[in-house]
Order: sequence, then C-alpha cells, then structure tokens
Amino acid sequence: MENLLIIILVLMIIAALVSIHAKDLISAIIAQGFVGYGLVICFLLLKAPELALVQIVLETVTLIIILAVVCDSTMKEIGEPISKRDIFTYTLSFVLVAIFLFYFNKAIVGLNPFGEHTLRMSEMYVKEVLEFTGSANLVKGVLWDFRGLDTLGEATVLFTAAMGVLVILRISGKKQQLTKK
Amino acid sequence: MSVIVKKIAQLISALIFVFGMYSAIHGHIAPGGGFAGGVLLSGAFILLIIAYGLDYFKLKQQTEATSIFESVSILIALLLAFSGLFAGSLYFFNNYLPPGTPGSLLSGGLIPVYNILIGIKVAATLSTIFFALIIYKEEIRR
Amino acid sequence: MTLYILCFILFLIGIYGVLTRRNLIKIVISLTIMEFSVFLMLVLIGYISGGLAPLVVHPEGADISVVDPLPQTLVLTAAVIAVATNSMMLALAIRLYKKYGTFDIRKINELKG
Amino acid sequence: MDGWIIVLFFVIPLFGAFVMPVTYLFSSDSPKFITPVITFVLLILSLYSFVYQPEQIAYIIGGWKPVGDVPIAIYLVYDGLSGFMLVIINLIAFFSSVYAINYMEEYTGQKYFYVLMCLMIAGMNGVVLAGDLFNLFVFTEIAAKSSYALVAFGVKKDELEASFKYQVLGGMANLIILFGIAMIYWQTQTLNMADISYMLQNVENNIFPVFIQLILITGFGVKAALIPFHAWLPDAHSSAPSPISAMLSGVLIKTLGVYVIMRLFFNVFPVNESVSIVLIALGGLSMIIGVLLAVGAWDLKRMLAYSSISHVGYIIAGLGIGMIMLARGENQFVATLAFTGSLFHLANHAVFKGLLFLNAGAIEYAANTRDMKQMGGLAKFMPITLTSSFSASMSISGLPPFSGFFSKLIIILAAVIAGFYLIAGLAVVAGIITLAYFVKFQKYAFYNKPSVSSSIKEVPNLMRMSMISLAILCLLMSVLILPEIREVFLNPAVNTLMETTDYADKILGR
Amino acid sequence: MLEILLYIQIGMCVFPLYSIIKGPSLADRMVALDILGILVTGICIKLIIITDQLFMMDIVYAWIILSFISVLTLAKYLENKKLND
Repeated sequence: MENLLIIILVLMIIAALVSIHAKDLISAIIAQGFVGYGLVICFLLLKAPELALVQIVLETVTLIIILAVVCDSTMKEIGEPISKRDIFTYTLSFVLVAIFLFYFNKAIVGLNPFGEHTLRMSEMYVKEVLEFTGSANLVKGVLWDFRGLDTLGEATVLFTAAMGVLVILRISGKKQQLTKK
Repeated sequence: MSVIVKKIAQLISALIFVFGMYSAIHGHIAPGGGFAGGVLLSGAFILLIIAYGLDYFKLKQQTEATSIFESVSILIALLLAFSGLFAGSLYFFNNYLPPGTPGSLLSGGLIPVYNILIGIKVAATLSTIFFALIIYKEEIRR
Repeated sequence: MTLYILCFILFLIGIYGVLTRRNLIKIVISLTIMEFSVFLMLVLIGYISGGLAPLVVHPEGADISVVDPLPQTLVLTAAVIAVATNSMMLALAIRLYKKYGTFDIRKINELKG
Repeated sequence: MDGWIIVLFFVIPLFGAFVMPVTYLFSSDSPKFITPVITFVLLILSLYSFVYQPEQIAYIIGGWKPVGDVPIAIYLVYDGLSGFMLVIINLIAFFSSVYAINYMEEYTGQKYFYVLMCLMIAGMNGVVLAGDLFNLFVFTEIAAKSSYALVAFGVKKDELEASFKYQVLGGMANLIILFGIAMIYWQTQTLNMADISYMLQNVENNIFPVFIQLILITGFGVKAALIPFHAWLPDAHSSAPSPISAMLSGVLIKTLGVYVIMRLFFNVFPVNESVSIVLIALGGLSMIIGVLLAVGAWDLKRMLAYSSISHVGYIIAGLGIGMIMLARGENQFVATLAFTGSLFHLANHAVFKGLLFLNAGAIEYAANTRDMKQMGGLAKFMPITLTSSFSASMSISGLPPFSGFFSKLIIILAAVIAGFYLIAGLAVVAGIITLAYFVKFQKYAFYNKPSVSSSIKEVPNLMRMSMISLAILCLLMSVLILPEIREVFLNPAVNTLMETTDYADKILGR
Repeated sequence: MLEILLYIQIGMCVFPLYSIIKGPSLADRMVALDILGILVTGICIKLIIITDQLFMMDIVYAWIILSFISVLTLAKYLENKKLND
C-alpha cells in the first residue's frame, strides 16, 4: 500500500513541476489535471470514496472554468530574460523551501507513523454516529451533525464566492450619470 | 459542434442530471451527497452550454434566477439549523427528527434534507459562476 | 514518514510556484497544487492500516475498524472553500486580462503607474 | 444570559445576507435599510452581553456532551476577550453601514455590497466566538473571501490588481494555516482549542511546537499585516470603498490577525519565551517601517493604510512584552500593564482609524480626489469633516488629552519597566513621526491655499452623523483610563490574557 | 494476483505522464488525460473487487460521465479556440 502511494506521489510531483514550468497554458492546465486525478487515486487507496467522488467532480469543474477563462486569450507563457529581481525571488524561494523541509523533518519525529493513527475526538464518531444520527455514511453523519456549523460556513463561503464573482464581473463600478466632472 | 455531438450531449446531460439527483438524495447512505450532487447537476447545464452555445438557455435572465435559487435554499438551511433552538433543547443544529433505520432512504433525521438543500445551492452557485464568466466575455466582445 | 515528506515537498512546490511565476493563471495553478497537498496530508494522517472506508453498508457489522472520518470531513469542507478561492481568482484574472491585455503580473504592476 | 444568545451574533447577519437578494426583488432600496438595522441589533446585543456577562460561557453546537474528558462537538466560547472584540467589531460596523447609505449611492450593484458586508460581519463575529480550530478557519475564510470581493468593488485597474495581490497572499496564508491545523490534528487527534492546549502540554519532541507556532505566526501574520508580510495591505486598504476601508483597517486585521494570535498563543499554546521574542521583533519592525512608509505617501488613504501597519506593530509589541514577562514568571504587574496598553490601543485604533477612513471617504466624495497635493482650503467648505478629522488626528498621533496618548504611554512604560529600551525608543520615535504626517495631512487638506473649485459642499446628513458620533466617541475613549471604567471594559479581556490556562480549565471542567 | 495487477496498472500511469510532458501537440496531451481517466476506472474496479465494497461503483459512473464533459470542452477549445458560441 505504502509503495503504491509513493509511486503515485512521485508521479504527482513530476506532473506538478511540469505544470509550473510548462510552455503554454493548456499544457499547464492538463498537467494540473493529472495532479488532481493522481490525488483521486490516492483517495481511493486511502479508503476515502467520498472524497474521491468530490475530487473528480471538482477537478472537472475547475478544468472547465479555467478553460472558460483562458480560452480566447494568449496561451503562451511569458518568456523573458531573467532579471535581477527574478534571481532574488528564486534564491528566496529555494532558501525558504530548504529551511521548511529541514525543520519539517525534525518536527515530525515522534508523531504517529503512517497507518498507526489513534482516535481521540473521532472515537465516539466511529462508535456511535449510527445510533445517534442514523446515517450509514459516517462522513455525512459527522459533516451534518457534529460539525454542522462548519458545513454551513462552507456553504456560506461558496455563496460569498458567487457574490464575489458577480461583483468582480460588473462592467463598470460607478453609475455614469452621477460621476462628477 | 456537429449534430452528433449535440444529440449525444443532450442525452448525456439528462443522464448526468438524474445521476446528480441520485447522488444528492442518497448522500447519507452512499458516497456523494449535496456537494458532489450539486456539481453534477450544474455539470448538466454546463455540458448543454458547451455543446449548443450561449443562446440555448437565454442566459441573461438565468443568472438572476440562479442567484435567487441559491440564496433561498441556503436561507432554508440556515432556518432549519436555527429551528433546532425551538425543538425543545435550545441547541443550534439540533438534529431533532428521529434517526430511523440506518441504510434506508428515510433515515438520518435532517441530514437528507440538508443534503438536498445544499445540492440545489451548489448547483445554482456553480451555474451562476460559469454563466457569469461566459456572459461577461460575451458583453465585452461587443 | 516518506509519504509525509513527499507530501510536504508537493506543498513546497506550490509555494515555489506562487513565489516565482509571473503568469496569473500559473499562480492559480500553484495555489491549487498547494491545496491538493494539504488535502492529501489530512487524509494520510487519518488512515489506519486495515481500516475500511467510513461507510456502514451492513449496519449489523458496525464494530469493524474504519479509518478516521473526521479528516475526511475536514477535506470535504476545505475542498469547497478551494473551489470558491479558485473561481474568484479566475474571475479576477480574466478581468485583469481584459484591462491590460496580458497575464504577466510584473507588466500589470508597471502599467498601473 | 442564556448560552444560545451568542449564536445570534452570526445567525442574524447571515440571515440578513441571505434574505437581501430576495427582498431586492420587491424593493431595490431594501438592502440599504436592512443592513444598518442588523448592525444596530448586533451592537445592542454585544453591549448587553458585555455588561451582563462577565463570566465565560461555553456553548455546544448540537448539544453533544463531552464523552469522558474529550469534547466532541463544536464549541462556541464567550469570555472577556471575545466580548471586548465583539463590541469593537459591531460598533465600527454600525457606523460604517450608516455611512455607506449615502456614500455608496454612486456605485452600481449596491445589493452585492450590502450582502458582502453582512457576510464579513458574520465571519468576524464567528472568528471571535469560535472555540474550535477548524471552525475558526472556516469563519476566517468567510470574512476573508468577502473582503477580497469588497476590495475589488469599484472595478477599476487599481482595485482589481490590489484584490488579486490580496487574494494570492491571503490564499497562501490560509493554506499554511490549514497545514498547521493538519499538523496539530496529527499530534493531538483533536480540534477543540481547550483540548489541544491540554494535549500539547505533554509533547516530548520540542521542535514540533516551535515549528507549529512559526507556521501559525506566518499565516496569521499575513492576516495582521506584520512587516515582512505586509505587501497586500496598502493597496487593498486604499482601494476599497471608504466604509469598507474603515472596516478593514479598523477591525478586520485585528480580528483575523491580532485576536487569533492572542487567543492561540496565550490560551492554547503554552506560553514560551522564543515566540514572545519573535512577536516583539515583528512588532518593533512593523512600528518603525510602517511610519517611515507612511511619511512618503501623498495618497491620503494609502498614508492611513501604512499607518495601520505601524499601529498593529504597537499592539503586537505590547503583547510580546507581556508574554515574555508571563513566560519568565516575574513581575506580573508589567504584564498586566502591557496587556492593558495593547488592548486599549486596539480599541482606540479601531475607533480613530475608522473615523479617519470615513473622513478620507468624505473628502473623496466631496472633492473627488485622494491626492493630498490637489486638496487644500477644505476647512471653509467642510467644517464637520475638519473637526472630526482633527480630533482623530490628534488622538492617533498621541497628544496628551486624547486617548491615543494614554495607550501609547502605557505601552512605552511597560517596555521601559521590562527593560526593552529599544522598543520604547522606537515607539517614541514612531509616535513623533506619526504626529508629523498627520500635521501634514491637516495642513495640506484643510489649510493650504484653495486649489479646488468652490462648488464643494459638506457631505450628506447620514455621513455627517456617523462621523460626528465617532468623533465624540474618540474624545470619550480617554475615560477608559479611569480605574472604575477600566474595571468594566478592559479588565475582563486583560484577565483572559493573564490567566493563560484558565480558558481551557473552565471549558473542560478541570 | 489482483494486487500485482494493481501495481502494474498504477505503474502504467507513467505513460500518460510521459505523453503530457513530451506530447508535441495539444491533442496528444488531451488524449493522455483521457487515457489516465480510463486507467483510473480500471484501478477503481480492481479496488472494488479486492475490498468487496460495491458502493464505489458510483465513483466509476461519475468519472466516466465527467470525463466526457472535460474531453468535450478540450475538443471544443481545439476546434475553434473559444467556448461560447
């Protein structure tokens, strides 16, 4: 199991690098789709069918929305010579990456290794969600009963995003006849 | 798009619609639920738009309608959650309907109701976003 | 532990992309990659060897061991938030493209004046 | 007070936000009257609960009792600090929403403005009340998403670009926070903040807590616009519509950044010295670099935005000084002094920065410019804006009878007694430079030779009303220094910070 | 036996990735994404047989239906570079 996941993760990392360095945007979007579908395989192997379904659906919709955005614009990646500022940002990001990786390695020593998770908060969820909520899908039972406020908040975030998109895509911000001068 | 694609898109969009509704309604006994079902429902509309073009739905009026759908369904969800306060025990998000037998369609108290409401809401939201993007580009081209 | 480190590398690739890319759409893609890695991290944490998916198909067998449902719930919530982020950023990107005629963030900075 | 009342703090604005698109169909004016009513109700509610409820309430969503010792459901926690923040948030929200009725008339799509404003208020109230780490993240997202959209409200080039920058940095910060939450869940197997603080006491690996705290300081530091992460703030705060700028600068950075830092690093994580040194360093840097950036700015709103960075620096530095004293376990009096100063300055800054942004909006509304070089001679035409902005400017730059003087003085005193002479010196220098650029603002905007046309009128009534009320409040804030009043308003919040383990003990009943 | 097949099938995901990296034209990349979808469908069905959890069939349905939409969108883009007409 662990080996399979490692193979997929390495493939995902390669695809992510390809996606970031791709020459045109459609290749980048397709490579990002590869990363997303790899994530679906990981979810399937990790016994999370709920998430796999949601991730498939999301991946497709994100792909369509990105395509709808970029479809009649320039597809080419901006290829200009590297300036001094670029060198600065590249060094900064590499230093950040190195520091984070080093400390992450140190920090996770002593935590539960893969597959040996212990339950504390969710012990009761696993044992008694069926009795109390009657939902055969434990994730949905937790989602709408014990953590219902989170889910309501999530729906509100989506509502906010729809309002935000409508705000951003207005043609003009101010009424024409009222602007002075 | 050619006639074959258009016809197949019509058939498949109906299939997607039914599958989305199934997913939203059976959220508490199978994988799926409100969110996945809602996205599938909106996928049906998006597929039709992609196959047939913009004028298929008379989009200008649709954005208003989807926006209303969205706010009404989430409003009902909020009121349902709030109604838990009056169901005896003063607890927000009180699941006061009886749990029923697990595994059957009518079980889980309020969970299926929330799933259906969120399904409608997500379908309306994603359609709103997609339609808004498409309409915007249409207006800017003129 | 290898898995967690690989997952963190994916996260760092996302940060690297956000910091160094100049294309608006590429920045959005990098953020999406970061999101993916965080989701994977949460689900990896919740996995229990030999556990089944958190769905009780046969209610009488309720005492079988299942993987932790809580991280999956969190990922479900965070995924929806991720869609919201992406759609708003993409709407802004298309708007900026129509105003400036380019996706290059440095050019946009210069043109603003 | 019954526990369920605190649910209303986010249910009412959410209800308002969801109902407005429907009422808009019947009357297109309805949103602009619903919003002030909602914020007024919230203000009354927050004042009521603040005065009548000094004790901590833990309200359980869904009514799931803890199993054994482990809390299993989402908790909402109301205590002194939350009450204090709620009063500030709803106060500024009420005056901004009244001000917005006239100010927003020239914009299109007002329905969306009011909906997003209600969502932002709901998100901030939720952040302040959340007792669960992931729930806090979700409410942070609601407030942040609505602020992204509101920054881009007048869809011109600057606004869009500012909003994009804000979204990229804010999105990164959110993901870093989520990563930190995942790591915390990995270690403690729980999400309840009280339970986390209990579980984190027995961690053997001593790099893990430092790593987590660094990650969370990075994440919430972006939200609070501390200095290495401040790049989004000047653009975003200066290009939003003015009522929203007042909300963003006055309360949003404090709620999403400073409040969460207070809550997490005092009540959840064990207090330690290394984090407090990081906080003092970040605070000192923000203090001085913020004012230096503000001196060079000629755009009025941009100047105010830079000055926000410096004042958040004051608050964070005060918190750090208090924390280091708590961690060393010596001289609790200095810690109390530092926390009092920080919280007092937080309240003061919310009021006078909100007022200054409303003044800037009034000037923009009347004279149609934000550049200080193009203003001048406005004193003749806009007496109310002049007086209110004068009181706010004197207060922000710390002249003696005004409230800003006392809060800065307390922070500087605490720094001197604690032995941080550099921080005290920086604070004094920053205060002097603040005075300099506010004198510049007064001179160029109101007293220089008139360079604008003489057709300028004073702003409409509702805008005047909220500016005058805030100016009066701004003058009244200095009474908070009196012991009796301080007892009621500041001490509950200070006690929450001082008794670091009390929060968890009361919730878990240990 | 099925475990070995699972390994082989996951190893085969390298080929679409190669095609995405190398593929000279956009059509190649598009086809690679579609092939990845088919591979994952196979993986999913093998997992269903291994773990005997039939409800995962839902995921297969959703995948097949949605890959049609995404391929159609990409194809429409390839056809005339715009989505809305």
